[in-house]
Amino acid sequence: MLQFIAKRLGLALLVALTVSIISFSLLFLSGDPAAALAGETATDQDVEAIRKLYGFDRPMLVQYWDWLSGAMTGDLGESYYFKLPVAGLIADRLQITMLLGVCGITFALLTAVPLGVVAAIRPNSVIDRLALFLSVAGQAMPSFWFGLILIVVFSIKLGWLPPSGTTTWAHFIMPTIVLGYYAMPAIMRLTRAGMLEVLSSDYIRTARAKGAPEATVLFKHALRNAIIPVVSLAAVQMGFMLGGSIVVESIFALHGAGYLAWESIARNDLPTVQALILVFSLFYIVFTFLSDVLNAWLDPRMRAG
Amino acid sequence: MSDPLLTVRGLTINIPVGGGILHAVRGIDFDLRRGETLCIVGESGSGKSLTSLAVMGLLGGRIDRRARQMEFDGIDLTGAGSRAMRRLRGDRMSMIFQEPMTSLNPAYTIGDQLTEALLLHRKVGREAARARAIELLEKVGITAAASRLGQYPHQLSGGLRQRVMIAMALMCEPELIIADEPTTALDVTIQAQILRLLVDLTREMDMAMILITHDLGVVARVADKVAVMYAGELVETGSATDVFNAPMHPYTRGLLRCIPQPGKTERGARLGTIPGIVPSLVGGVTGCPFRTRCDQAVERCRDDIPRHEPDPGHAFRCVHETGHNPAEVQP
Amino acid sequence: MSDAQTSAPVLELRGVTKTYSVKQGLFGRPKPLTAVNDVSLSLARGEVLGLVGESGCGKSTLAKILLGLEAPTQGEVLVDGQAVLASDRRALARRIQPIFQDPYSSLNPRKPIADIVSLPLRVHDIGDSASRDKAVREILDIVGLPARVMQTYPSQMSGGQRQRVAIARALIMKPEIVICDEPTSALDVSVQSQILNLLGDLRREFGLTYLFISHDLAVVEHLATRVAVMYLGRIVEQADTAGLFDTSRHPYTRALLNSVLTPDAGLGVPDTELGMDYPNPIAPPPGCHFHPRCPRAMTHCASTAPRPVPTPDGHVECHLYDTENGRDTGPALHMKEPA
Amino acid sequence: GKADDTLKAAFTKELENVDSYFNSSREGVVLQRAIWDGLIYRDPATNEYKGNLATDWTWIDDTTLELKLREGVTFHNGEPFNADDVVYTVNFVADEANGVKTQRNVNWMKSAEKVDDYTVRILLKEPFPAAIEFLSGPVSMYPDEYYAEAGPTGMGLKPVGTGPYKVTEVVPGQHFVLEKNENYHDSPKGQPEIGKIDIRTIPDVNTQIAELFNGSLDLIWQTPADQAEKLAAMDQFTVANESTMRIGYLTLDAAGRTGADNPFTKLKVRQAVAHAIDREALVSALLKGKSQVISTACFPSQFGCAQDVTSYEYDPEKAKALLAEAGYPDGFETDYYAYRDREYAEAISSFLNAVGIKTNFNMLQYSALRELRMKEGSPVSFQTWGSYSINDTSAITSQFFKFGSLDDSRDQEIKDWLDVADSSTDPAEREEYYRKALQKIADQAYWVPMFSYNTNYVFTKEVAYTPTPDEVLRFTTMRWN
Amino acid sequence: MSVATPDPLLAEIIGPTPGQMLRRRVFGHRGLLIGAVVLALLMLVAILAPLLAPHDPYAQSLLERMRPPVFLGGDWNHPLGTDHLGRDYLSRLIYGARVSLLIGVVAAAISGVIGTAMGVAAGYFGGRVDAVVTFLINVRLAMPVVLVALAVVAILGGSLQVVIVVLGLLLWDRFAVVMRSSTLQVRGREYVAAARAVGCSTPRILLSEIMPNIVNNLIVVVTLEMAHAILLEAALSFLGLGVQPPTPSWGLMVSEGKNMMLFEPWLVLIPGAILFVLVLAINLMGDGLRDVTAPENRS
Ligand SMILES: Nc1ncnc2c1ncn2[C@@H]1O[C@H](COP(=O)(O)OP(=O)(O)OP(=O)(O)O)[C@@H](O)[C@H]1O
Ligand SMILES: Nc1ncnc2c1ncn2[C@@H]1O[C@H](COP(=O)(O)OP(=O)(O)OP(=O)(O)O)[C@@H](O)[C@H]1O
Ligand SMILES: [Mg+2]
Ligand SMILES: [Mg+2]
Repeated sequence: MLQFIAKRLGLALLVALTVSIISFSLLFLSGDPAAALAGETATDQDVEAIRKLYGFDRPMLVQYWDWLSGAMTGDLGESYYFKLPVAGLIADRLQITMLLGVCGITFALLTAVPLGVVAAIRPNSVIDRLALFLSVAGQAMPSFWFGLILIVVFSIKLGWLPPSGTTTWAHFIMPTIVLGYYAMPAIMRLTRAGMLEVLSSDYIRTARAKGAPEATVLFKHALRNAIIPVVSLAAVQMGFMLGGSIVVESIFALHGAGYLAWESIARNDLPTVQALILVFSLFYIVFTFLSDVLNAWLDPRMRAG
Repeated sequence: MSDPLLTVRGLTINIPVGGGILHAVRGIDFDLRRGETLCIVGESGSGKSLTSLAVMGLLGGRIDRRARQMEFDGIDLTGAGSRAMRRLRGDRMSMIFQEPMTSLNPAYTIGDQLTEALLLHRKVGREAARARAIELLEKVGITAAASRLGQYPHQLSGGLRQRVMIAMALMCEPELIIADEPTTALDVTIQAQILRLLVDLTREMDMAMILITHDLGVVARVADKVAVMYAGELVETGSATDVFNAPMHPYTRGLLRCIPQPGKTERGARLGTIPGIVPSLVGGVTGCPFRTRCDQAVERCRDDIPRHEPDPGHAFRCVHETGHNPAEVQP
Repeated sequence: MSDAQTSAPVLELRGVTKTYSVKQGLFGRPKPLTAVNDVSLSLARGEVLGLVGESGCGKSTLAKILLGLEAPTQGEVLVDGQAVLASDRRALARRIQPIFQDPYSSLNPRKPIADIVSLPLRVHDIGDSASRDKAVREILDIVGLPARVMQTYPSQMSGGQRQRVAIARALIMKPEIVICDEPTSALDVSVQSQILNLLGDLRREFGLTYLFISHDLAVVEHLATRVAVMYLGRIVEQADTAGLFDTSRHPYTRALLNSVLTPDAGLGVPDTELGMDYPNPIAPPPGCHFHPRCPRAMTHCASTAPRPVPTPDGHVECHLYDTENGRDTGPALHMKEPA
Repeated sequence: GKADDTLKAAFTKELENVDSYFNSSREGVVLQRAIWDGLIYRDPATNEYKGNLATDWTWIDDTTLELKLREGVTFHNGEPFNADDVVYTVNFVADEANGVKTQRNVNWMKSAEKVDDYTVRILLKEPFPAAIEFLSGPVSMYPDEYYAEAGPTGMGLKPVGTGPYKVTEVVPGQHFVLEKNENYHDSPKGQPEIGKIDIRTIPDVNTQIAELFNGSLDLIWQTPADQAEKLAAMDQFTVANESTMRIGYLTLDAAGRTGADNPFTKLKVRQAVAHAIDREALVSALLKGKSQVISTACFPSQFGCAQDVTSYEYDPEKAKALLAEAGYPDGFETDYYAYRDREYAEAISSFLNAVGIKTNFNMLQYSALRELRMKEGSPVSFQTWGSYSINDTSAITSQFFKFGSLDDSRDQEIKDWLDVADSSTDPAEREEYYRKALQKIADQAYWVPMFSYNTNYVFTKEVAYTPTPDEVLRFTTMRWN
Repeated sequence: MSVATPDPLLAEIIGPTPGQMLRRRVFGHRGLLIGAVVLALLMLVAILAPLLAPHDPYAQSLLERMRPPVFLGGDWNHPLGTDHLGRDYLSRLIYGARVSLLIGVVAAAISGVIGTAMGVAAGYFGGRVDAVVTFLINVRLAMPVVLVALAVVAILGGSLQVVIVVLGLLLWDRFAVVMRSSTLQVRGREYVAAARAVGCSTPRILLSEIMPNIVNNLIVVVTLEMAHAILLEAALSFLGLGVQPPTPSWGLMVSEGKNMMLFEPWLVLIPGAILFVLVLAINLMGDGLRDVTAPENRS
């Protein structure tokens, strides 16, 4: 198990490194960072001075190395725009994004898993059809559109929920639903498929042959096995959700990391965008790493292997 | 002789499938007494597993099972609710499945799974259940039984798992044990060991056993009574000696000619064959299902087929009283 | 001496070893697994060599090496005295063809039977489409299938019919050697006998040479002229069929023979006298691989690997028959319980 | 709302740093005017200069300005205001190494000297006619001790000034809370009335409106014309509109920087472009409010912005004819760039398409477009310029026609005229030379000036406010109804 | 010449051909049929856009801005009214189908080619190739798609081509994953071994033995990724960094309509709803195809 963790960690680091290279080089292809930094009202001299000041005239490899070694020690550079350390900036904004992500995935799991289980127990029942409908609709629903409709209905027409901001829990309800609904269909389908497969497996027949009550069969024998892949998927979805929170944050004016990313792209705030891509990737990497470890722990076959 | 432990009369199983109704099992009868071993033999798809699952009450909800009579020790199984069936299963009758690799839950230890049935059906503590599990593991020939309890199924080889399955089936000292092809997935050497174990244990514990297999060799060595199944029907039943030494139904005879028998069949010579393929059981099925492949078939085979009982306990269903078409010259 | 050994071998294996490296778990360190261990065999024209052994002992791996689907780690395969690796694989394909175990997986479900059967001809650019069509009809007729199956798909056929198609495909290029890897183990007995008969007939008709892999000794006895018994990658005994079944030497061969259940009512289930645990092929027991299960194991069996000892009609690898090396040098070990 | 004496307002853009020397956005100016004071103040209504932190100022010579400071003023943190603060602030911002974001605002100053505790001299690098304008605009006074310690970052997070409002909370870029400065000095800005200003950044206009409906905002601004119109039609809100100094224009590659054969090097083509666009329609249908059609390359109120130059009426037929004369009877295809106001840019492009100039429309980030224009130029692009709210033609025309990297015409004569106008201290001479330059720009159609922008201010009926034309929210002049 | 015993019963064919079975299942699958019909209709609309659209979707008329749709009192000249530049809304919707479908099809094609090549190579060759591909998949999955796509589009400028290529280059992961596992599965089948034993070359095996057996999975992924690409384009356009105006993209139309959403909700409702319907149809079809082809994989 330790060896598994070590190897898995090595792979995670390698992935992270590759992503860092890609994000760094990708954004360096963008327009003149000095001009971006100088802003709309700057003169040519301003731009030139800034180019020197920030070292944009050095070779790219040197800049990458600087950036990477900084990143290792938690120094992600200084935002061109805010003139503040990116790390602090992101840490601030991440709280909201993380909160949103946690709420979203919780919402998704709380709706998807029970629905999936019931749908698998009663295939073709009303609930199964409802679950299928919800998941098909969820996959097709453009989340920006869904969010806008929620605002119109619940904030404007009914006046129940605040349309933007983060001050109270009520502010998080609509964003959570929009974000969670994005992850729900996949989790629901996997739960349903996993349960269906497990329920038709030989060891479920064995459990029934022992005279185990249906609840024991379902929850002790079946769900335990069906849930293992769901854990991985939830981790993956959580990673995607954080990266995909841009849309939701921009609709509900949540000043989270996703919104910061969007604005930073528009402002050509390179250090922030680079750092955000890296941070979002790291989240994905960490989540999948944890889920793999959790999986290995949940699944005795992997625990021994 | 005592009353039969299990009586089955007119068991019929219908499964709705895409193209209609699959008449998978059609009106089969058999009895089983305590301590007796019944072997159901037949080709793949002939309905053996369905029959056993029907007895256990483990057919899925979609599948329609009916019987004129199906009693276990006086308990009417056709009318029993799911709760009553649950109380029987794992306690008074238990089952061993074909695939030892997949029949154990990968997520729980051997110990958990062994003790489950006992904890469910008997008022015993965990410790007592563990002790019983260890005792049974030793009985099925597993050494270091205590340490095995903490292991997971994937850590055991196929042979060992099948032994665990057997131990699991025996936890509550059932009166009836149903083994559905318990050795098909195993190597020949392991097969012999497992079969020996099963035979010894049933004898020792005075259990009745239904053993399902497609291997005539196994049947001959293990069975007290044999039931030959073809396309959902029992075409011939009788004691092992009767069926193997004096097979009456053309299908039974054909099967026996098909297998090479060291010492009996001439090496390299042509084996007997049964031509053709099994008929589809979807839709209306009448007459003898074997008639399309039978070398004794006559026009009457399309009608109802009578049952003959040349010896007490030895019965077969064929239009010909002897199993041979009298019109054909017999060798 | 059987006449098989008098004629020159069409196919020969010399010291063939195949080692896989297998990973355990997702990230375990790869470990070597010797699936086939220093095997030497030869097939004479027209003979049927039966290869028996437990699951996982390396039978299929050996077959794959013969077919050129796997390269041996060591040793060489000779066809007509020529090393195979040097020669063209396509040339090899014309002479050696396989029949696999699972008729449900050995036919491409997306292709009609005519395409499947004519594939070898098309790959080797033999004939034009008309002549190929004719060849397919002929070979289908030979294996007992009517021409009208040509346009059907495998999913429309029964197991027996499919296996006939597989045989037709193997034979359409008139190979000399057919490797049958458990060709009947997925079939019902009534179909099995049809296929066995067909294989026998074809052999007689076309003078084919078979390597016949099976774990069913009764079938092997019926069909094979010579038998090789495999255990954990090694051929532990090799003999003419008659000899083997009358006087088997290796304790493992005996156990195998003992486990054959013939349909004789009343005989009961025999005692194989074998320990039951199949050893882990990644960490095979030292010395004689079989010793932990052997009812006649001696102390040095656990330390010294036995050498092949020639017998009148083959060889055996067992200390019991090695007159020079360690016979009766120690007391018999007790039969081992599974670990 | 009025009930809790808190005005809730929204910013559209995330403000990078509250420190006014380190941001360059409107929002920054709004906060600057609330938190800090300049030495001088220009009355937005009369354009008259009044003393603020300085009570009096005199030119010692062309490059030396002496100012008398107001006494008894304290910063929000209790630090008293005196000459040291002015000297420190001026010397800090004038030093290029300190990286003040908009160098133009400060780089005309060389340094400052203390004469006594309440008298300072500001030394200029060279004569600079707009000095007083700048001192009453972007140059505000910081507390020397605090600023020395906190620096721009600290100032951005915890701003300290002398202004009518003090800052009680800053969440960078997102949220600012201001409170009335109870002992605000007797400034021409007037005394603040509203107790608390709560500003949130809400990027999306739509969300702002939703919040306005919801009662969680009292005031929004920079609201697009269409929404403002709809909101005006509802009776809960007041919609005020004021012009701004920003103008929109097309710049054409007359110098042939994108290629000597570029059609825009031909005068007739440029004139055709000018005739092709219905600027009246743009103003009346899209910009609305107090926007006006303009024909000169500057904002009309700016000093020197002559209005009587050649103007081109909307006449697509004439445009086509001109194109044909220039050798493009079937029109031509060209790249067309813009960086903001997508819908205006789109509307313009469709006018061009209508006369046969097929445009490949590219919307780029400001920096990307700027880089493109600096490096290789662009055939035609839609640009806007706000002149830093400086009421002088030098803030716009001289920026773009003196061979800078964004000069697409490169006309030596114009440059010479502008040089004279920019450095002269004689207003009449300046006016004359600006007129010459502007006349030639119009004749040559180097630019196609189109319209001035306007800003909408939307607030609830509880709020009373009259916006000013310089596009700055003045909290000090807001009252509860 | 027949070596085998004549056995007339062997001629009996048990089942219908795979084609017949497929047809039967397709016509028995309601979701698939609905999806296919709706998709076909939308495709038709896209193809016939010039005939169907009442106006030029790019033609502006500043005098006719923001006309209401007929159901809100507008006239039939502009059945769905006009947008903020006075362009006919219905015509833009109709042309929007072209943009969405084009993006879906081309992006899925690009990513399909990349992902399939990688997945099949990884599955078939295993070993180091597999390790590299798996690693690349991991890297790709770790990159936040929306963020990276936004950044790249922002850098390169958002034109239809750029958006398509960026999406195509970003969405290959599912293709690679699915194709890898299906290839792995098929590679182990005995008919592949048989083809190799016959002497088939590797390309031939890949093309004629492996591809036909994984192509149904491929089609399912194609539909999923088409839907994915269409939604992503809409999201990018919504965020202002996707397809650029005046191209009529539905995402862009939602984005443009958003500002007036509180006053004229139909500006947002209509393009969003039609986007939803398109993606729903594609997904229904994909799900249906999976249902319909899955049983065949098993046998
Ligand atoms: N749940 C089910 N749905 C549809 N058909 C079924 C189902 N279960 C069994 N069948 C069909 O019923 C027939 C009998 O099945 P059964 O499993 O009893 O055969 P068997 O004799 O046990 O065969 P085997 O030796 O292969 O296990 C087969 O044709 C099978 O395909
Ligand atoms: N590609 C491979 N990679 C790693 N190990 C393999 C591979 N192929 C086979 N093996 C291992 O080699 C050993 C021999 O396998 P092989 O398939 O030859 O056995 P077999 O005798 O044919 O068994 P069976 O009777 O089950 O077909 C087994 O332990 C198997 O796990
Ligand atoms: Mg069965
Ligand atoms: Mg094998």
